[in-house]
Order: sequence, then structure tokens, then C-alpha cells
Amino acid sequence: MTQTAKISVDLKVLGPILALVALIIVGALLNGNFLSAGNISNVLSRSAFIGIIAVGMTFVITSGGLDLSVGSMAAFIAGLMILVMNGLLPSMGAGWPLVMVGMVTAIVAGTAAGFINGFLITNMRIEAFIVTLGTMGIYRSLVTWLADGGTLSLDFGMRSVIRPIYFDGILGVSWPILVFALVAICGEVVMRRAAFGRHAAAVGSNDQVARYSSVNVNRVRMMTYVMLGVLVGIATIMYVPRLGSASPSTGVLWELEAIAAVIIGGTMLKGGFGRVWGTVIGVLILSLIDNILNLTDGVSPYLNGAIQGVIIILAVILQRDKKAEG
Amino acid sequence: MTQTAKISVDLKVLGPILALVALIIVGALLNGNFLSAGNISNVLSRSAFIGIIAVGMTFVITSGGLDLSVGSMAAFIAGLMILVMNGLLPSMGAGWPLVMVGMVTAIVAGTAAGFINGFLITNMRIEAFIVTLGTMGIYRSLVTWLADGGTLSLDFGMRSVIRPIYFDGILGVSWPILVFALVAICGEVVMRRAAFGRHAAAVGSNDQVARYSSVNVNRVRMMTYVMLGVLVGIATIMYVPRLGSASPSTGVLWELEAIAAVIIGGTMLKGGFGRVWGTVIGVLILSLIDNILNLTDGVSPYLNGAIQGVIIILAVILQRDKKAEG
Amino acid sequence: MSGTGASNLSLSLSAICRSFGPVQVLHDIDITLAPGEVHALIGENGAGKSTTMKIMSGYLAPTTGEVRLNGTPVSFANSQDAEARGVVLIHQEFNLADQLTVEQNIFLGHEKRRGLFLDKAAMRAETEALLARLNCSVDPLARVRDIANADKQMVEIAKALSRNAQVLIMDEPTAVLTEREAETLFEQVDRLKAQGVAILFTSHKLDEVKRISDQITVLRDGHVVSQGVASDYNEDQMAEAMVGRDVSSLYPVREGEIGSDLALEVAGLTVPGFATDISFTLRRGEILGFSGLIGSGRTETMEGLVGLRSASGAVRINGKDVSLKSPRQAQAAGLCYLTEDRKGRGLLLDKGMRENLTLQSLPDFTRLVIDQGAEDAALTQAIEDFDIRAPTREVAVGNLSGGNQQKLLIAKVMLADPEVVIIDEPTRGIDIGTKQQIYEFIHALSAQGKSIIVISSEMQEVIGLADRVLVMRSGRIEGEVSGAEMTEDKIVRLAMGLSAQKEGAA
Amino acid sequence: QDTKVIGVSIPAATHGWAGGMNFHAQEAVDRLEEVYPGLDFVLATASDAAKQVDDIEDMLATRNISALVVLPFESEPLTGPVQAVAESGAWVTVVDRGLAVEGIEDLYVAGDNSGFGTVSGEFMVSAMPEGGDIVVFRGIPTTIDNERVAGFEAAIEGSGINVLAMEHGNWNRDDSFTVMEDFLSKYDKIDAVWASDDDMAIGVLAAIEAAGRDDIQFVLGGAGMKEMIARTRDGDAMIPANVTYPPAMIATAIEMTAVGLTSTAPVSGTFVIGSVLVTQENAAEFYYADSPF
Ligand SMILES: Nc1ncnc2c1ncn2[C@@H]1O[C@H](COP(=O)(O)OP(=O)(O)OP(=O)(O)O)[C@@H](O)[C@H]1O
Ligand SMILES: Nc1ncnc2c1ncn2[C@@H]1O[C@H](COP(=O)(O)OP(=O)(O)OP(=O)(O)O)[C@@H](O)[C@H]1O
Ligand SMILES: [Mg+2]
Ligand SMILES: [Mg+2]
Repeated sequence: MTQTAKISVDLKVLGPILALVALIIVGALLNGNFLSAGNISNVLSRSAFIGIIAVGMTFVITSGGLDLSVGSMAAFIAGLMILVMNGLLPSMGAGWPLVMVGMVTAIVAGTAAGFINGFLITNMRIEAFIVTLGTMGIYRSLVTWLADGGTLSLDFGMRSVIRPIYFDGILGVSWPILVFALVAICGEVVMRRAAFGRHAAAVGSNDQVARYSSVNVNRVRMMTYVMLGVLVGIATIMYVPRLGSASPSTGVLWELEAIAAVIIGGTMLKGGFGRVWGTVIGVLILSLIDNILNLTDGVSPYLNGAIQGVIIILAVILQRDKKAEG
Repeated sequence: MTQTAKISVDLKVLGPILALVALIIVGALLNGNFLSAGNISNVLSRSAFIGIIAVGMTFVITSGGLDLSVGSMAAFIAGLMILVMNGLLPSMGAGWPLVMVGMVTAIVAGTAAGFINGFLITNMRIEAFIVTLGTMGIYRSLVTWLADGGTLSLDFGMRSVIRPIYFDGILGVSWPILVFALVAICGEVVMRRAAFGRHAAAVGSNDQVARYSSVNVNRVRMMTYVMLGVLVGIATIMYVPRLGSASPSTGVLWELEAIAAVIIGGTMLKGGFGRVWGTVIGVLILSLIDNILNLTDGVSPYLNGAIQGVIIILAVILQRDKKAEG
Repeated sequence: MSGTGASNLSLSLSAICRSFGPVQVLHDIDITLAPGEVHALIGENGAGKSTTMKIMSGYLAPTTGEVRLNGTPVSFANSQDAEARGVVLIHQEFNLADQLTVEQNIFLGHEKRRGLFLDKAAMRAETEALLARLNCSVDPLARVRDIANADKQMVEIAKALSRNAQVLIMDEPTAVLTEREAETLFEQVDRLKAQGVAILFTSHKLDEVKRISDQITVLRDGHVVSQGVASDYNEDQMAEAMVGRDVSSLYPVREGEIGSDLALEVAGLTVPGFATDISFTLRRGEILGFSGLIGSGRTETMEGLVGLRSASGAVRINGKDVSLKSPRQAQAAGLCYLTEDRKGRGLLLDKGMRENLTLQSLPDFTRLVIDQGAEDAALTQAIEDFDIRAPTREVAVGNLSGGNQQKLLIAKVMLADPEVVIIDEPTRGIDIGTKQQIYEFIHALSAQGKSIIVISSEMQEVIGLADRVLVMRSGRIEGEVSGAEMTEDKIVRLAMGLSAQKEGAA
Repeated sequence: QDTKVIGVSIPAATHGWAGGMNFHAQEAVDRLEEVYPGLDFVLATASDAAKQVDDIEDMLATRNISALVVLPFESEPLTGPVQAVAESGAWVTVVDRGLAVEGIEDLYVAGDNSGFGTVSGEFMVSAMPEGGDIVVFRGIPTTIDNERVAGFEAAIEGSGINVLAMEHGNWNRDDSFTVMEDFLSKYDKIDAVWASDDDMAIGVLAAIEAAGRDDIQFVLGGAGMKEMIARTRDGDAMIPANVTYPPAMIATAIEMTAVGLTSTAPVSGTFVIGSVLVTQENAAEFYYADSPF
């Protein structure tokens, strides 16, 4: 290929990394504690929820889909998990078996929710935007209803049993970070080294071609939604120990954040090409913006949203396609 | 074309209409006042904001774009309009000249906002999703900042001057309904009978083909965003007189509602085909769902969102593409 | 799937009919493909060749009739099913995923794995081997959207080869290839034939048909009108069987006079990365041919000229300096370019004929609103002028046969009424009868005083049509031939950069 | 450096009352930074509980806060993180919504949501001694809203006041306007409206006015928005009363925390800012001319 093509490819690769590095430098300059182990650990741990979800979203978007329901799905699964654990507490007692039951609940519920989205989109052939806008409303309503408009709280005794899932870890690295890293690495490997990743890209690029090439298009699509559902379940397993509760405002706007992370990372919204490592960087960029805004005063908090908006746009300008022609 | 094709085409046309008719029947059965002139006028008037915006959104989506910023843009423009009118009140006095100034402000601000979105998307070549997610945050922040976190209220004297724009009308039909109807009719004519509509569909269908056919692709794209901005301005002109205020919660989620209306109406999210009359029906369907839920008891209000979600999905199932083959 | 040559297959159609709605496009088709034989299916545009091939390979089901594999009736559930039994179709239109790389496309759906993971090394090696066999130098890691059309065709062929097809069906594989590349393909066909593969192919280039086929079936309007051993036919007989009339004089006699004033002057046109310092002139009423190997940059030069790519250089039209930054400006100045890529850049496949026809000249049909009556009239005229055969006027253009799409594309550009028109590959995928019509049409245009540039990879076509031929190589004009010098030999030498030695020796 | 940092973490301005609260927080921070050169403030607004926990973590990890003033988005999820702040040795002031565990905070400036409902209910009963039909507007589904409604329902229990319907107006003028329009279509006679919030009351009043209905005797809002207090003061029969829930309580809390941190004055303990009924008689006392809310 030509020189210019190479350079633009490199910029596309470097873009998000550059944006991330710039943010880290700004953060370090603004506050000496920015690079402290504690702060880094905080930022990474809290990125884990959106991060795990965004990895799944990368596959959905790569295969040409979209999922607006993940935020409410997470809220609903969290509520369900809490209800199940609270319900079984009298009979099972506070302990790891009950935590396991909670986890299984989350994974099963996530799988089912992903399956429902996938079924409506692939088998009933309804626009993904509409299906997931619909299920978004449905899950949000259901959690409001389960919580009777208020908050669903995990029993206090149970909370101390489950807390370590968010706050402990191995060698000083907390579980959410470890799980996020694991999910990201598996995601990257599947995207690049497994047939599934290729098939997802092929389906997103041109589903007719994929169909004619013996790719089971519906199954690939369905799998991306189910996978995303499972990952939402996993994210919820990390989330519940942190706050011990779920409410109608849990996970609001997570879907937009996850989608933004995916696109900042260089995946194409119209499908056909995705990269998981880019998504991870996108997630970190978004978390760091929040973190840095908390490090400084002087900016009216009313304007936080504006600063976020500007940085998101800038991060993508860095990696935009140089050529329009051809 | 073939028999089956004909039938499915008809279903695609009839789908949204059927859904609307079904809703009207349900509403009439549930409550005797549903078909009263008052209720119908209420529903139509309040549909006008989203409706006017959704007509513009139809063009944006038809040409392959998306705009998530319209809700916050409306809030920002409303805030600006109020500030300008309040600011000039001492010098100009409460009266129609000042209302005109407010209107001009709204239109100019809408044009500028649309232009900014369009510029970033077409000239800077950034994904529309990201650009408008960014500007969504920016406008929302700006209005919060302008309102100092609270509510921007139009001066009380001015409010009675401007009120008629929402509440009065001609021959019992209120202005918002008239303006909405006018915008919808113009939109339909432009989409079906003007070169611009054709060009928008061509750009959305295959922008390369459009480019090779001497269509100024960037200008068409830009125009759709500017047009949407202007329509957001017009919607705001209808909105401000109603309650005379703007706040950070003005227009929240309007973007999703407008996009949902467009898609329920049969426009394709990936671009290439749009129909304005469908969008109008989509808007009416969405307003009617709310209205019917408010008119009936027995359903926990917590579950309103779930019912909306189910109906949205059902409305689209009615018109889905019958064939998957070929 | 069976190993190479392990179990040779014969595929036959018996009494196949197919309708699309009320329109029957195939009537009682009988064909047998025997192992180790090359069968050519020829016919006019819209005769039903692609439809027949799709039925053979499971993409379409017949309305009535039987598909038989080795004599036993089969009914392919879908194309994958057919492929699993060794029947592979290479589509007339490209069937590749644009965002994926060459290697990913070739192995799509049949990835090689080692354990859970993809065996990328093995796939890369095999891709390279396949492409080398086809003399194709494209990078296995290049994205398909970035490679040239001819390379895409080679990738399609490599993809089919990698599937170990026992019955290989190729729908106009050579339409986008130069003769040299076609020759490479035919070598592979010969090799497969020797392995006992049954091959069916179609082409509008009758010399190719003559060159490689053993059996010939001629379709007209969905009926088999002639069938037999290839050696029994000469090209004229084939053409006559297809078209139903004599088409032996393909290139009409030049009647119009070439004017003396210059319609187009191009000086020092450079399209960065593709073409350097291109200068030429075109007189009123002249037909100028552009020849060269694929990848020599002809398309890019012309795209640069009309403002579709960034380019520098001086352009004068009718003696006036013009700056063409966009196709719209070029069109306003009276210059239009007709793309070689009808699916990707020429037509909106999901729209109807009317919308497509008038897209480029919509302002001419618009007063306040679009005059749909005038559009309909224009379509009627175009259908008549260009003999466009469509099942209905409302059909989505993607459902037209390839050749009819090409005719619609020509009609679309001509509707803009350009003074100077650049036609890139005018007759790609067009049947011989229509070709003749198009040639006549081009001549008629020049007789009206329009100036025409024809880019074609068919040497015969440039020679037969043009008054003068410019030959490009590696983004530069290598030389010009005209009059009696316009011979294939001379052009090939220029295109390959051999002329210097030759002239030096002479 | 011996400047002490006070962290202030509050929910974002997503509705009128929260907007007023944001304003007062911002204003208190600006003012106190002037007054106390030795104090530095960090103000963070959160759109949900998880974001608020992030903010508090950040303050602890990077700003070495000596005190935290927090208005919890929700009680349950914030309890653990705020407890962590308290354990780090920092001063903790909790505002409005109590934490799920008692004794964490040094200072509690409490609003009284169920009291808010009770006062509102009691006014309704006194204003409609014969009973009557009312419609109720609820806020954003939250614990706060539940507590208010529970208090209200308890207060009207057995009084002959009949709640025709409850619907969520989400503390939002537009939503309430729409819901009220529909209530007006649905019910031919409504005696009074408990809008439970002044933003919602404004939407309700606009809908009533537009429909030209005169069966509704009055609308009871809440939270003491300036404009509404003024109308009560001026004797608007439609708005005979208001119930306070002052967003300025955040400013009180910040100020008390600043005092506690810079002096030896005893400021710990619990300060309940009860909800007070505002009527024409006492309205002037509750009118703050320069408040944005
Ligand atoms: N899906 C379809 N729906 C309707 N009509 C179709 C469809 N596919 C093909 N046709 C029609 O069937 C006829 C035969 O088309 P086919 O593509 O087989 O022609 P062909 O012989 O391959 O022509 P060409 O040489 O131009 O490629 C044409 O009239 C075409 O328009
Ligand atoms: N989008 C693209 N990106 C990078 N390189 C390209 C692109 N399109 C074409 N090329 C390269 O540009 C060169 C010229 O392309 P092209 O094949 O269009 O030339 P041509 O002379 O018009 O040939 P033909 O029209 O016969 O196909 C080739 O080397 C080709 O690989
Ligand atoms: Mg064909
Ligand atoms: Mg070319």
C-alpha cells in the first residue's frame, strides 16, 4: 500500500493511545496523588463495570448490532441478585454458598436477557435499536417495580461476606481489575485469534457475504448478544458488592458510556471492524476524565459534562480517517 | 414484483398505521374521554415538540446520520431564548417585538448548533454518534451552567404575552398542532418530491454512488443537520411559551424518543430510506402510549416504562421485513 | 468435502423453470456438466445465465425441475449445503466482505484452526500459495476495500480454489480482468479440468469461450436455443444463436467528422500516488482510447480529472480554463465520468430504475418539486434507447441482470448530456448484441459533436472504437498510437514498457 | 501546607430542588473559601450513586480531605464508602438522607421526608374537612419519594380524602404538565392536587389554567420555591400553602463543617431541619429574594 495509507493506519492505532497518554500527563501535572497506587487502583476498579460490558459491546457493534439496554439490564440483574440472596439468606445463611448462588443468578439472568435481545433481533428481525430501546425501558421499569420505587438493599450481614469481591484481590490488585483484565484479554484473543471474532467482523461488514460463506449469521449475531448479556452479569457481580444495593438509578447511561468507549477505541459503529484493546483504552479515557475533573477545582461542576464532551470529540479527532476519497 | 413482495410492502406501509389504530381503539375502550376534543388536542399539542424534531431526524437518519444532541440542544436553546428575552425586556418592553427577537434567537441558535454538528461530522469526518454524544453533554452542561443548576424562568409579564403561542390557535386548533402539521407536510413533500430528499436517501444508501453522481455529499449531510437544528429551534419556540422555563431536565431523552419515532415510522436506521409520514405516526404512537397509561388505572406506574417498551417492540414487529432470503 | 480429484462429480439440470413472481425467467433448462469438461453458458444480458448458475449452486431454488448430482436428484438447502457437496459458485458481482483482509475473506467460514485458535500462519501460507498460483501479487493482509477490482476477482477465485470445488461455476469471471490476467485464470481452469473438476462459466467475450470451452449452451430469453460441442461453433455462430441476428460486424464504420477545435486539454495532471504528469488533448467529436494494464492508473487519472480525487494540473474545456474540484463542477463544465464499478459507485442497488436514472441530473427534472412524469418519460426513453430489459419498471436495480445494470448506468450518465464523456470499461458484462448497440451509440454521440474518452481493458474494443489510443503504464502516458499503428501488438508493448527497446532496435 | 480540604459530594442538578441545592452548595463553597483562607473545597456532583462513590473515593485518594460533606444520592450504597472516609479519620457531615448505619457521621443535618409528607397531608385534611377527591404527583422513584408519600398517606388516613390516582411527575414541570392534562381528561371533578413539589405544581397549574377548569380548589406544592412562596404570600387562592424542604440545608451543613474544622466550637450532633407549613401569614419569612430556587 502507499505511504499515506500507512501513516493514517498508524494514527488510527496511535490515536486513542495518544489521547490516553495526554490525559495521564494532564492528571499528573494537576495533582501529585494522581499517579499514586491508591488512585490508580480506584480508577481501574471502577472502570471494570463499564469495561467488562464494553468488551461485550465491542463484539455486538463489530457484528453490526447495538445494545442500548445494558445499563438497565445491569440494574435489573443487580436487583434480582439481591432479592435472591436476601430471600435465601434465612435458609442458607450468610456465606460463600449464598454468594455463589447470587453469582449464578446474575450469570443466568444475563444470559437470558442477552438471549431475549438476540432472539428479537435475529429471529424476529427487528432493528436492534428498537429492540434494545424497548428492553431498556422494560428492565428499568422492572427494577423500579421490584424495588417499589426505592432501593433494594442486600442484607447487612451478607454485605460483609460479599464485600471482598470488590475490595480484595491478589497481590494488591483488586478483583474487579483482575476480572476486567481477564475479560479484556480473552476478548482480544477471541476477536483476533478465534473464528468467532472473524465471523463477527464478517457479519458486520456484509452479512450476505458471510451467509454465502457458510457463516451462520444468525448464530453469530445471537452469540454476540448472549455474550454481552453474560458480561453484564459478570459486571453486576462486581457491582453489587461495591454498593450492596440496586435502585432505579443504577446503571443509568452506562449504555452510552460503553458505546462511546467502544467507538473511541476505534471500532466502527456501522460494524465490520472492532478492536478490544481499543475499547479498553476508551474505557480508561472516560474514567480518567471523571477522575481528573475531581482532582481539580476551579471548574464549575456544571461544566463537567461539557469538558467530557469536548474530550470525547477530541479523542476521536485524533484517530479519524485521513482520506475521504477513493 | 412478486405476490409475496407486494404483501410485505403493504404490511410495511400498513404496519405503523395498524399499530396506531389499535392504540386508538384500546384508548377509546379504556376511557370515554379518550376521544374527546380536549384530549386529542392535548395529545397532539404535546406531540409537537418531539414531532417537529423527529421530522428533521428523519432526514438525518435517511442520509445515514444520527443526532443524539437534540434534547440538550432544545434545553440550551430554550435557556438562551429566555435569557435573551429577559435581558432585553427592560429596553424593549413585553410585547410581540420581543417575542420575535426570542424566536429569531431560537432559530439562529438552532442553525448554529446544527451547523456545528454538521461541520464536525462532515468536514472533520468524526462518527456522528460521537460528535452528537459530545455536543449532547456540552449543551446539557451549558444550560445547567446558565441556569446555575436551577431553572431559567421567563419574566412573568413576558409569559402572558408569549403563552398564546402554545395555547391559542386558529379555529380551535392550537399553534403547535398547526406548526407540526405544516412541518410534517413540508417534510413529506421535500422527502418525496424534492431533489434534496432524493439526495439524502442516495447519500444514505451509498455515499460513493451519490458522489460519483455529482451529488455534493457533504453539503447534503450538512444540510440535514442544519435543518434538524432549525427544527429544534422551532420546537423550542413552541416549548418555551408552555411553561415559560428551561432547566437541566428540559428535553432529557427527547433524542431517544425522536429516533424511536423515526424508526417506528419505517425509516431505516442505517439510512437510504425514510418516510416523514411514518415518523408522524411514530410520534403519535409514542404520545398515545403515555396518554393511555395516564388515563387508565390498575397498572402500577412503575411499570409504565415496561409497557411502553413492549408496545414499541410490537409496533415494529408489525412492519418487519418478511423476507430474509435473496 | 472430498479430497482433490477423489470423487469427481457431474451436475445436471433437468427441466428447470424459475419465476420471480409472475415473470418466468427460465423455461425447461437442461444442462449437464461432466467431470473434466469446461461448459460455457452464453446468452444476452438477462437471458438467465446468472439465475441458472444460482440454481445449480443452491442460492436459488428452482420453481420446478430437478438438480441432479451424479444422476441422483438433490435439493440444496442453501449455498453452504451445495458447497459442502463440492459445488461452488463465483458470483458475477463481488461477494467479499470489504472490511476484512484478503486472507480473512478467502478462509471466511472455513477457517483453519489449531485447537481453539485460528492457525493464522497456515492460512497466510495457503493464501500466499493460492495467490501465487494466480500470479496475483496482492498482500494477504490488505483489506479488500483497498484493493483493485481485478485483484478482488482473483481473491474470489482463490477463495473458490481453496474450497476444493468439484463443480466450479464462474459467473463472468473475466469481466474485470485483462486478457493477460484472464490467461492466468484459464491456466488454472486447465489445471482443474485435468483434475476432473466440472466447470461451468459464462462470459460475453466469445473469443474466450472459444478458447477454453468443451461444451456450449446458448440461452435466449430463458430458453436453451442451442447446445453442443464447442468445436462445432465459431464466434459468429455463437453470437447469432444468442442474439438471433447477424452481429458479425461488431464495430460500426466511423461516420462523423472529427472537428478541429479542442474540447478538452489536460496538461500536467498529477494524481498523487496514482498518476504523474498526464497531458493530452481531445478534439470535438473525437473518440480517444485509453489502454494499459490493470493498475496502470487510468481510472485514478480520470477520477482526478473530474474532481473525485485530489489532483493538480491544468484543464481547459472548450478553450476555457476550468478548475474541477468536484464531479458537480465537472458536470457543469460539460464533463462526466462513468465509473467502472457499477455496483459500488454507479448505482443505488436498493432503489428503482427511475431514481437511479435521474440521480445525476435531478436538477433538470426539478422545478419546485421533482417532475415525476418527466422522469417516467426519461425512463421510457432510456429503456428504448439502451434496450434495458427489466422484469418490471419498479424492480430494484440490484435485481437487474448485470448487463442491464450497465446499460442503465450508461443511460444515467448520458442523461446529464455531457459535452465530453469519459467511459470507463463501457461494455463490461455486456452481451455482444448490446455491445454493438453501445458502439453505435458512442459513434452517434461523436457524430453529434460530443467528445469521448473510452477506457477499456479489451484491446479489441479500444482499437475498434477509438480514433487514437493513449497507453498508460505505472501512472504515466507511455505512448500514443493511431491509424494503422493501432494494433494489439503495439499497444501491448507500450503497456508493458517494451517499446523503447523495440524502437531502439528498429 | 496546612490548608485543609473539605470535600462536598452532592447529586447533580437534575430537577428543581436539586438545582437549588447545587446553587447553595456552590455559593457556600465560594463564600467560605473567601472567609477561611486555610480551607480548600472540592465540590463534586454525581448523576448516580456509583458516580458519587467514585467521587468520594477520589477525594480520599487524591485530595486528602479532612472533612466530607455528603448528601447521599441513596442511603444504602453510600453507607460503606462514607464509613471508609470516617475510618480514615476525616470529619463526616451527612445531609438530608441518613446513612443506613447509625453513628458514622460526626454531624447530621437532616431533612425530614416523612415529616414533609405528614405536614402536607395534615394541611390537606385541614383544608378539606369534608374530604374530597385529589390526585397525587410523585417524584422520581426513590426512597425519598416513598417516605414522603408514606407520610402523606398516613396523615390523610380516614379523613375522607380520596386519592383518585397517583402518577410520577418526576419532579419535572413538563412531565407534570402532561400528566395533569391527562388527569383532567380522565376525571370530571378533582377537588385538589398534592403536587408534592413546586416544580411539579407549576406544571399542574399550567395544565389547569389551560384547561380552564374551576373545580380544583387548590394545588399544594412543596420545597418552598421562591415564586410559589410569593404567590402564597400574595394570597393566591390556588396556592394557599407550601411545605418547606429547604435546599439551603446543604449550605448550613457546609458552613457548620467549616466552623467545626477551624474552631473548637461544638458542631457535632444532629440538626433536623423540619418541614414547616408556609401559609399566607408566615410566607414572607420564607421568601429569599436572591435564591435561584
Ligand atoms: N431477485 C430477482 N427478482 C426479480 N427478477 C430477477 C431477480 N433476479 C433476476 N431477475 C431477472 O431475471 C432475469 C434473468 O437475470 P440473470 O441475472 O439470470 O441474467 P444474466 O443472463 O445473468 O444476464 P447478464 O449477462 O446481464 O448478467 C432478468 O430479467 C432479471 O432482471
Ligand atoms: N482504494 C485504493 N487504495 C489503495 N490503492 C488502490 C486503491 N484503488 C486502486 N489502488 C491501486 O491503484 C493502482 C491503479 O488502480 P486501477 O486498477 O484502478 O487502475 P486502472 O488503470 O484504472 O485499471 P482498471 O481500470 O483496468 O482496473 C493499482 O496499483 C491499485 O492496486
Ligand atoms: Mg448475470
Ligand atoms: Mg480502472
